[in-house]
Amino acid sequence: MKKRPLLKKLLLSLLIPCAVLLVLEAIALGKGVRLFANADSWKLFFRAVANVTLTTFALSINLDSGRFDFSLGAVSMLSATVAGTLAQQWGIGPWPTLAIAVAVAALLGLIHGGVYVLTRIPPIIVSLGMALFYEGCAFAFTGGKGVSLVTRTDIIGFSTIGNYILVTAVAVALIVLLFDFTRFGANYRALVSGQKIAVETGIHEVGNALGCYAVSGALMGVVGFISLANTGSQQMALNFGSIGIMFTAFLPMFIGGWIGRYINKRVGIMLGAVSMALISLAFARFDTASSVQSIVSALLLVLFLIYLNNEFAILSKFRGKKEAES
Amino acid sequence: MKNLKRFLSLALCLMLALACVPAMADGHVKIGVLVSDATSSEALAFRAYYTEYIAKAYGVEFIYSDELTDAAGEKSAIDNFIVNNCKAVISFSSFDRPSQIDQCDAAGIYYAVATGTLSDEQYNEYKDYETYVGAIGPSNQIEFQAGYDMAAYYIDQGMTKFGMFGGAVPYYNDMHIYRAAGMLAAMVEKGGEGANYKGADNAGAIIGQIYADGSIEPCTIGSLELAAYVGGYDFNDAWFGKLAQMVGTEGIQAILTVGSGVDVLGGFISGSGVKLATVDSFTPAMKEAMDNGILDYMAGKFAASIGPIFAAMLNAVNGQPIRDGEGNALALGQGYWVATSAEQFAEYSAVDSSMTDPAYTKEILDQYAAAGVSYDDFAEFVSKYSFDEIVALKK
Amino acid sequence: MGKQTIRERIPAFASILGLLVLIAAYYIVGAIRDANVAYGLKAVVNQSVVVALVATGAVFIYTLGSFDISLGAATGVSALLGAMAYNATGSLAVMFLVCVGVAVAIGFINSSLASVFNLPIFVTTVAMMSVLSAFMLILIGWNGAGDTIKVKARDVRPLDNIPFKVAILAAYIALCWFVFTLLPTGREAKFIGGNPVCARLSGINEKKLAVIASLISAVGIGLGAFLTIVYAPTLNKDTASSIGMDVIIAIVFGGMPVSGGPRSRILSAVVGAFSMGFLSQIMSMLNLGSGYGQMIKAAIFLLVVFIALGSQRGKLLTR
Amino acid sequence: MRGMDKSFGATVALRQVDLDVYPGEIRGLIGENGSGKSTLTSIIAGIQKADAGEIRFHGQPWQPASMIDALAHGIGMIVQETGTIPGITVAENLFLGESSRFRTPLGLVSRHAMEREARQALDVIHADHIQPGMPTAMLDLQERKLVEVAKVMVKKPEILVVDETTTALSQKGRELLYRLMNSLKAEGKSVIFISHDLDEIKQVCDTLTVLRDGRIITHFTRETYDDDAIKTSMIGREMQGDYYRSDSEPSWREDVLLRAEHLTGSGLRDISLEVRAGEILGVGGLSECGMHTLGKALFGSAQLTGGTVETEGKAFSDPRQATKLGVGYVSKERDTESLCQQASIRDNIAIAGLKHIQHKRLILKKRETAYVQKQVDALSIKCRHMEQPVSAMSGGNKQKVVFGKWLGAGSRVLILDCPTRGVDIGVKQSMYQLITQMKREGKAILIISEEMAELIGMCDRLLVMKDGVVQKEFLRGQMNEADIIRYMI
Repeated sequence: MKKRPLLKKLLLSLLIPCAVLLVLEAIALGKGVRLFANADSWKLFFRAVANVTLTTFALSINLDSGRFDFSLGAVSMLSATVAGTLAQQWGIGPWPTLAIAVAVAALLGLIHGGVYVLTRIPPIIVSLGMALFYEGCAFAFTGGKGVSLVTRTDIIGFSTIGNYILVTAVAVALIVLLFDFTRFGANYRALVSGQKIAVETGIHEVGNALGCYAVSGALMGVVGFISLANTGSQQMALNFGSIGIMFTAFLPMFIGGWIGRYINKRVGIMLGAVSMALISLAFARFDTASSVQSIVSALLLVLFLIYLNNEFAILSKFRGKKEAES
Repeated sequence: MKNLKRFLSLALCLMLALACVPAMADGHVKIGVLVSDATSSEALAFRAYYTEYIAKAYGVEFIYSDELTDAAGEKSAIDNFIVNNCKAVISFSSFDRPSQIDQCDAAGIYYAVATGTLSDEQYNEYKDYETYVGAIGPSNQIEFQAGYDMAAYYIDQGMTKFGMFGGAVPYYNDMHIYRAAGMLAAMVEKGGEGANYKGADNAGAIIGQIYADGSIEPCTIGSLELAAYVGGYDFNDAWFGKLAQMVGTEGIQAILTVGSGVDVLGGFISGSGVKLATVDSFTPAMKEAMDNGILDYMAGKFAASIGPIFAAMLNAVNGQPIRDGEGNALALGQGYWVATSAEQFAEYSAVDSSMTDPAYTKEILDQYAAAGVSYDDFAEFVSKYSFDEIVALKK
Repeated sequence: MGKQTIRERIPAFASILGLLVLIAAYYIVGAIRDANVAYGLKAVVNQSVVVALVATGAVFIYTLGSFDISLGAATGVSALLGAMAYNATGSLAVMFLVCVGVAVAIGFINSSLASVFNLPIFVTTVAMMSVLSAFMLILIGWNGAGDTIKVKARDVRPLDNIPFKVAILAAYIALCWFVFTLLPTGREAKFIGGNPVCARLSGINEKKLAVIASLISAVGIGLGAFLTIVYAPTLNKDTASSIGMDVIIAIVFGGMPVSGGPRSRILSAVVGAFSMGFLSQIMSMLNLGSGYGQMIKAAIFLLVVFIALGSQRGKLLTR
Repeated sequence: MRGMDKSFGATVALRQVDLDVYPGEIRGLIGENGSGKSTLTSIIAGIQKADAGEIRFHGQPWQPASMIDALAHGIGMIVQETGTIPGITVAENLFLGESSRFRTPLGLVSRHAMEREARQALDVIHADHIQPGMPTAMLDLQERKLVEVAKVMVKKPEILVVDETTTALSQKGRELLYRLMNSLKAEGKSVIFISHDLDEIKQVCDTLTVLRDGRIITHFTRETYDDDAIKTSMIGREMQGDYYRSDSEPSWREDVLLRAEHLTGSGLRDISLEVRAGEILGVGGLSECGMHTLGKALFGSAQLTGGTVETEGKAFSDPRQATKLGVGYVSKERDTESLCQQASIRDNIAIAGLKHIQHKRLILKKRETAYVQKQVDALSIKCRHMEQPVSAMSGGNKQKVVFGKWLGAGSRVLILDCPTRGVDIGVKQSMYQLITQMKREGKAILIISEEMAELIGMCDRLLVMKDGVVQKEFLRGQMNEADIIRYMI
């Protein structure tokens, strides 16, 4: 890593979100639509930032350790289901409900981690099994009805820009603290790139893995609650209907990895999420059909990956040209 | 030989699990149920009526399919019913009805459609199949009418600016397209002189236009305005954003939905003052939404509306099928209960949610699940589906 | 030089034993529930054959240590275009060729994207999956006949019989087995899955193999698409959508490591697909609710994998 | 240490081992691969646990829970493989597993305090140029090894275990390590030193313990050191024949089999060379001089900006073409680059020679078995059957499998990067004989090695590299260690 001046680092990290914003604003101008037209647009933007940031954290925590997790969506669904049902029965407000969702989701993550640690089945397969299992649980728990809290104005009232910012900020802060400034985090980072050495040195891998699953689960609990509070309802899904949410996290994860070269990787993920949120907002503002959305998102993912995996070649060509010119 | 031991233990586990399976080989009638929706409140209400009321009352067993997503799934599910020695299949799934009928006919088991109807062409082909019991449910015309009524209800109140949620319209779903077309047709009809939707000014043209576009475009229809439209079930940030935007549209008065209105829009409607109308069922969640003013208008199929088709099926299984004078199978329409006030809703849902005294009880059904019931008697029975008629019937 | 002991060979048969246990359970549940078990066997073949075809081809991709989640969507697109081609020409041969051709084209795009630009195959296929699913909807729109694309059932009915399907499956498995065992391709693929660096330094052309693997797997997808039409000639936007996940589960059920490498086997896919077929028959006979049914299915899945993978408990957690 | 037993599955690694280490002693441990040296020391250092037996340390029973635990109580080990983690900083590696020491009152880990202490630790071993805040991945292998040394030394261990660490170190690094070991000795502390290099071990150690097949065979003291006796006790029989080549004149045939011109990039600067049939060309230098990259470059697998490689007039630029043209490459990283660990001996040997096995394009099991069997026999690879996965084999046997892969494929040019790294003496000798044999058969052989004796003993010609440039060429008979080292540094 070359030492770069702080300002340059900052500019490079903001490059992607700013570029996305500029391009989208240009398109908006062309279409005669304003990207941030009203409070609803801002709300959509910050909700998307919160959702995507947390989901990407949840995915990357385990993926960085080579543990693929298909169960994220199922965890979010089941925790929101349990928390929502209890909120309905006990009449509790949004914050206690959020706390329950997080606690339940952390527990679900822990169980997932426990099954993995006990059976030693490859994590990707465990996660498939757990995704099915949790979908089944949520269905059985509500008899398939899901949760409807549309009349609970207090819980729906949680969906404000302020709360979204608060939740995102707290989550980013906690995650940065946990993974960069604690013993758990130090051990985690050691395990990520040097599993064998770390274990031989005496780092407790099983404990760390369980911790990761619990944290990842807890994040999905927040995501589940945000979506519950947003629509006031939680729909059920069966037969892997819940795994789609994972795919939204790939692009921000790669963008986060790229930005992470210049600043803290976890902040990078958040900036990646900001870029994605802008795109989501644009889709909504431009009233883009969902098949077009899928294709555009997929193309962006592929294009970014092409750049990432051929950066050396692309940059050296670019530089070579420059040198030739000068 | 650790692996072998593990296998033995797995085998043992399976055996133990099987020991828990109640031996249900007492020769009762098994009926397979095809469902393409296992989670909507309507589907769950139907399922509860069959498995918790009818199954106990008549000593039959219902075997439900998984949530089907395509014709191949339907075929596999019917195969599974045949394996289970089901005597009959009741279908809530419509990816490929002709093939379902053919498959059941080949296996010699009875088949009935519980929601929707066959097209005329299909009916003509299958009406004289011995195993085809028939269809009872809202036809496309009734779906169209449900949409029409919903829109007309608000236009007649003087409202002019609407939003619309099209559900499965982008997936070319007939039921949702007809409902949406009904709404547009009401706007065209009541929008004053020369009102049209993208040039279409009659039912057929509107339906054709929606099929051609796979979508609906916001536009002015005469003096009325369709200010916003959202379709699909993407459940992603952009989609939720579009829904929120629609509710936030300046001056919008009512949002007409072809279904799932409360589930997808309830959170945004809350406190906005916009009226929400939907097609759903009489569940506690909907009742609460109605009580709290989130839901303003609901057309719903009552859970027991699938009682008559069961009665007809039972007759067929017992060797006394209901056929018309020419020996043709049933083809009967059945519409919705519409609630526009909390009181009305409370009344409906009290009857509808009861598992001891549902709209169609065993006593009522028994009158028609019997030998010698004529096609006309049965048709008259089914046609009296409105709430008041059923309450009268119960007395 | 000695021979392998029986103990050393057991892992290779664990999944077959798993299949046998499931078959036994099937007969027992069938007896208790008074089911038509003979018909059930036919149903298992009918329901498993498409997954078995696609999964057998996918073994090549998995052997390389990569992962394709767009298989279901690729099958769906192939089937839709195949059906449209039939409706345009009325020829089953054209339908067959279009199914296979479209699948091969998709496989070619997938693999060349991945190999020309050095992309990780998994993420490429994630992107491909969304594109293909969106494309299916667009095709249905183009076709303009409501929410389905239909081939007349009576036109394909002559082909809708077990001997024909089993013959196609057997022929394809034989082809895959041939390529996998008797040609260098299989050895090289296993080697890449085991250690890509070493494979490259042993003169193996990874990119060529990635393309070959995609193409062979594409043939399986094409055949799967063809049989999908034959089995249920009414296609919609979700046709074959579950196949992507079913294939992963089948391959794992069949005792193959998801990470590929030297322990990959062609027959894993068939064994796994049929295991799933029997399991789903058992579940349907037990007639549990959707929620509980799925929970038990998940538990059995994990249990079977746990047993089939044997006791490879290292000091480190598996990745 | 009394009655130590340890087995891995069916393999018995240690049987009834008794060993005493005294204060102020540098104890050498020597033995063939798989003799149990690493197992023994890893038990002492807390990496694994013994099945039976007892260790006493200062008279107390010694049962460390982990490496950190052992280190905290006075026994530290520098492991054979890389012992640092690339993805974290130097400071984090130094205090791996002990970050809680730097906890602030808020429960967070203070990076500042950690880096400050890391600085001190690095200063102790005079590694001034390494910054504690740097990501470890930015360091080269030698610097990483030094970080490990610092990690252990900062704890001031009573017993230091050094497991074949010196192979990764340059001369300068080695001297630094020797200095540290001697200062420990002077303080009355002990060192257990493992190495394959007999010369090194003789120079460094006061006493020497020989292990074979998990048993202690004998002990030597400095006074009784005798090469032949040590070698004999290690391999359990008399060494027969020559260790290196017997002739002392350079020789080769006329035809050039490998020619490289102006190779540039990835640290190489305009290197040209040719290897003739029947020639053994050596390339020596410090580990970072670019010679390992050169090996890869000659096989077409390095990222170059310029230059060409050709064999018998046919140019190639990637390993695939190279293999096709009969060039073979044995990597320095045997386990990660030369073998597929989970695959069987059969698969590993057959993979490069599939086209020789093919009969009418088909690979028939019978022909494959014969092909593999031929190599197994020719190289006397020790195994129960050829389906055995190579991961369970010893280093020397694994290397034979790699050789078998290329010999079977009929390679005429062999690029051998550290071919005897981590290989024990018995196997080493047979490999040298094999290489000599290949020379006689007219193959062109390029040996890249960090072991001077091996290069001098085997090569017809020797190129000495430094900073990516060939500094000097020596011919067989003119090579002497002092001269060579002068050009290396």
